[in-house]
Amino acid sequence: MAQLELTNITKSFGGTIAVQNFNLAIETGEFISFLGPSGCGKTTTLRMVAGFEIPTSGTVTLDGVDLTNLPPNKRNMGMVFQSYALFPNMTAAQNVGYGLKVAGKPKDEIDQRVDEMLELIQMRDFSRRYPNQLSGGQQQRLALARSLAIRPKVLLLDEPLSALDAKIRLELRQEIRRIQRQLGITTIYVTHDQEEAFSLSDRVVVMSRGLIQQVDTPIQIYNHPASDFVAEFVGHINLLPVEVAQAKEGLVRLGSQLIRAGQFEHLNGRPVRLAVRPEELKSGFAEGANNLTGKIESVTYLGAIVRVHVDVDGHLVSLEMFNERSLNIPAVGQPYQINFPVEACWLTNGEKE
Amino acid sequence: MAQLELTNITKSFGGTIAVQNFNLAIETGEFISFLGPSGCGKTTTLRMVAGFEIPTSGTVTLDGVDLTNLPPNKRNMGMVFQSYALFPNMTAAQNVGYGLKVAGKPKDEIDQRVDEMLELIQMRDFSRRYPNQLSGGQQQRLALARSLAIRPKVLLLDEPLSALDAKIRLELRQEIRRIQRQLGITTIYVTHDQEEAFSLSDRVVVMSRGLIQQVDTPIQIYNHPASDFVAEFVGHINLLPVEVAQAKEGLVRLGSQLIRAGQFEHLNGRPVRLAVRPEELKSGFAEGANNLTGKIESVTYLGAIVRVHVDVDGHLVSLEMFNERSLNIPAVGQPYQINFPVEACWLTNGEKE
Amino acid sequence: MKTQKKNTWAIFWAVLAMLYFFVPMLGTFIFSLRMKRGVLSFQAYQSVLADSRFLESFRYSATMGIITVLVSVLLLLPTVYWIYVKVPWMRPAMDIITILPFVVPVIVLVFGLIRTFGRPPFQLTLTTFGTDILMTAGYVIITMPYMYRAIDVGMRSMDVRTLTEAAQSLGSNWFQVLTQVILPNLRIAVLSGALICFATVMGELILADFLVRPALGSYMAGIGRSKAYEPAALAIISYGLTWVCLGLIQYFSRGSQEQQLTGR
Amino acid sequence: MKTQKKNTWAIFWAVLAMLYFFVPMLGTFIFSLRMKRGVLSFQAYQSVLADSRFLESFRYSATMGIITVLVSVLLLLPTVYWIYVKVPWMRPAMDIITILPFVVPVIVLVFGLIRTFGRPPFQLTLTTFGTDILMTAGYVIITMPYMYRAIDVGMRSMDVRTLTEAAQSLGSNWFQVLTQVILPNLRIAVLSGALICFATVMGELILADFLVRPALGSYMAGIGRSKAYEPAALAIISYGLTWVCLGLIQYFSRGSQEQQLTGR
Repeated sequence: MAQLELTNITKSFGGTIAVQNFNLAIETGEFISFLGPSGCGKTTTLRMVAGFEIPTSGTVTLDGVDLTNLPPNKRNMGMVFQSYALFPNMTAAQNVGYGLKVAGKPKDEIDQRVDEMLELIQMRDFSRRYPNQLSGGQQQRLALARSLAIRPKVLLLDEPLSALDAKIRLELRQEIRRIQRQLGITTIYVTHDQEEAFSLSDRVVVMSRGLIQQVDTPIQIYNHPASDFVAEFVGHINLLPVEVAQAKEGLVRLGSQLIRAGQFEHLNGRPVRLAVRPEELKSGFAEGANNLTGKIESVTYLGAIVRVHVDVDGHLVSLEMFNERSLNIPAVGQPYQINFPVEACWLTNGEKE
Repeated sequence: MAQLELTNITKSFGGTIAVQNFNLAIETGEFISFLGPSGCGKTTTLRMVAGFEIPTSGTVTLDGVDLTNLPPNKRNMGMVFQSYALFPNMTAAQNVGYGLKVAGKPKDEIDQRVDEMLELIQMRDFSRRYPNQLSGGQQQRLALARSLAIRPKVLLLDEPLSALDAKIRLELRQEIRRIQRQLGITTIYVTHDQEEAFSLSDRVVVMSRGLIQQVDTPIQIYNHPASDFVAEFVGHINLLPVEVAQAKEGLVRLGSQLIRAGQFEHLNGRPVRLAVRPEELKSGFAEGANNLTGKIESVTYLGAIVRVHVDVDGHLVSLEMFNERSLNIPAVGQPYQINFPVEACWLTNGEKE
Repeated sequence: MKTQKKNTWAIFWAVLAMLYFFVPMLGTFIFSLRMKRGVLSFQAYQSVLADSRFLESFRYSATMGIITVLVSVLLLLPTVYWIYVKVPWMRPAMDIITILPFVVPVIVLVFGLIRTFGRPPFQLTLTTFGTDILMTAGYVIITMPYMYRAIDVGMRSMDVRTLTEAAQSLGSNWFQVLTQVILPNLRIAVLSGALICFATVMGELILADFLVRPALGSYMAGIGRSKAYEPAALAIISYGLTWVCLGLIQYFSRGSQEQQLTGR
Repeated sequence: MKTQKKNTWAIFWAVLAMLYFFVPMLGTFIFSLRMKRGVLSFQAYQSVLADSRFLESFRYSATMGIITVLVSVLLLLPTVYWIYVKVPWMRPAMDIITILPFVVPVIVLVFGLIRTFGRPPFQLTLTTFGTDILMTAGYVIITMPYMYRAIDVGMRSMDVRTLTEAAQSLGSNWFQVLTQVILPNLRIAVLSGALICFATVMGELILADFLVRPALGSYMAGIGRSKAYEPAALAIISYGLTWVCLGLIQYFSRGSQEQQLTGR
């Protein structure tokens, strides 16, 4: 049986539905991310787990105990906020020890646990500093230690890295993963950053407009997105308008050029788009793959990646390649041949949203 | 002669030096980005060009005219702010027309120019809306139109996309580039986002602690960084501690394995690090390249990119590869062979900062 | 249980508000109608409104109120703006300075003013006009905290500095920035500050008392000591004016939210 | 030219501040030393301090001031906290409600209070104790805006809601959150509010006058009408106390900035 179960959770605020029919079972020690654009309901769901919001309907159970209506201070869950939310009137050590003090633990035990926690986040030297004497990254590590000091059953993190600089974000991301693995604590992590969610999580829950779009491992979500929303939200993708050429052989036509795209009887007759990730596209001709010819429209150096837009019979196709020394891209306007494996593309039936 | 010249600009605020000895000549129609971490002086420099700050020493000249001490309202430069800074009491059309009204232009001319500008940003239908009735992206496009309405000689943008969502940021980035090319206006763009700077700019100025680190095209900065700071700030990089093996043949040793790294007599005897970008590393053996053997330490799916850490004789080496269907990475702990071209690596002489 | 707690709180405050604002008002209102023995009538109101001293003092105080508001706005608006744009580090100091009139009792201020400006070389108290100048100065000081705070809140709700820079880069000089960009967006703030200032001047008592000018506050206090029903009627009139003022503030604020405030 | 403009402004304000605060004070101070003809002496001060009515009214007003502050804090702190955490959309309404005492003149409030609570069924004005209760109630209303604003500013400077949630998730109940997390971080705000409240009560005049209680304000007004040098001495003493209060606020605020406020 799963440790934490969310069953049929729905939450509405005065008529607006924030979360609808949310079902999820989380195993002990699992790292789960809620990923989605702002307003998708990910934070509301986390707050219902924490007890700061009461679901309109549905239940939250932990180890088989229903805690849907339990106040937050009775749930034994650790929470880390985007804004750190450290107590400004307490030192680092007092902040970490606060939960234990409230629980009425003896002073010796508190001191020992605080030491242990500060050791875990490598901040023993800062125990007497006040929060405003610490950097943003240190404050968030301290907030993490504070939430872990009470030995919570579940750790909840609400966009903990959004307020930090890029380099520190990367460092702290690795630190969170290390500590989570070391303690084996069940964790829910809310973020709008796909890279964060992917690099940290065992499973990712992609949400949009209050609904779960997909729950799966990062690689499955990236390679087999359940919907156009997921395909577009996670990474970049080419969505090219194509016409069905020969339904039986699974052929479609982009402009005048044929593409083999597998079975698509279910889509026949409706507007159809071909989906393929920019990094699956290669330059040159390849036997057995889909081959297209076009003209180079633009070349953009983004750093590690070079993005090339190719005009194929009036449709812009985007390629991504690594910025290697051996790279040799023709000038804008030159003809260019590209190819991609048949198994890397699929068809969807929507118009562009 | 360059259109806009910044000569020996230094600015200090009560003892702290914000910008030091800044020299730059910008050609007509050029798109220049100032790139650097927060506090590097990039915004201060922009504000000196705009006239909101007066340099402590040095001069700013435009078309040969010294305007170092000219107030901002006499400079004829368009400015776009991170917070949009639209006038809340005016409609979209009134905002765009404000600069012309202040200049005392006749009403007909103002109306025509406003129409033209709203057309340019594709917002003619919104001319009667107030700023708070528009989305963030629309507000920023309006701010851009407002700054361009007065036909400024230079367009200045101060982190214009930082307050926006990822998807809109990408859209608006392309729009800025399109408009800038269409009007051929000289532009300075301040950002901390490397991808923004690279994809937009003709040349990028990388700054750190008030000093220019490098001025060059995006591809030169990425492939030939002028310092360790630039190499680390722009993209990711492996900086591996190596020992000099045979100075004459240009050989160094990482753990027990030999690497050919070209000439390095100037570094001999000092601590030395080998720099190589993660995406230059390939799996398998390659004749004529540097080959290393190690063990897989971790595999992280980030989306389009898979990051593999390989343990080479106790040193972690980072590889980046595209998440392709054909990808086949051994499990963690398995032996792994990697290679990279000799010309893709270089030596630096610093300790890690 | 939580909901119950909330209700208890809400009821507690509702009762308190009733006791303090509405019960006294109702009592006063009913009392004010009883001037004619045995029947309810508006005779007390007639009596008040017929008193020429009431009209005179009302006119005097209203004039002083308007002058005070104008002087206050002309002094404070450019100053606060200048502080926001040029010397934002002075804001805490301003917060302290504008608390001063709260902390120095009015009566002390009056002593000081009379003592200083009532003797050579100023001798302002010799003429009525001089005294009125002194009154205005006093009122401006007394009401400064309200006006300052109103303008301060208004300025804080927009990004004064960036708006100024945006307008400057479009060619505006300081005067144009202030009148075309800042002031239109402060309309509500200035208006609500002005109404509070005006109400304060209308009710002020001590300053007029000591400077012997016919202000409404002194008149009300005088009547309060000597008569029974008229003060009640006066209080109700005053209440009524107050609610009209508050209604106006509310009305203009609503208008602003629909049209004007920057969405974030 | 710009620098010159700045200086003009600065000089203008310096002169104004001088005229309003320091010149009157200096004049008053010198005058207060002249009671003995021909020499400067502190005789006026001796005369004031020797007057038993001064000491009595001082003690009375100080007591009322402290009680007012306590009642005010106990009423407003939980209320404002509750509004921030549970019903933040009520904040604009509270802003209006707490302006009320500014807008309703004190004298009107006094009429209402006496009219309502001085008659059956309350009849509070029959006993001294009852009158004092009425006084306190009046003072609490009059000073509410200051205390509310001070607490409001304090709460705004920290993220009350998230701090509360953080403490709750660590096991705190509401009472613990309020006493261990919120109050310690509001120390400065509550203290500065309390000082302003206290100063206001010490200088208040009208309420005590109409309820016939021996408050300091009434005593000062009385002396101001009947004597010459003693009021000056009193004003100087009052000024002195005021500056001590402001000094205390400043001192505690500085302490807080060094140690306590969250850096952003």
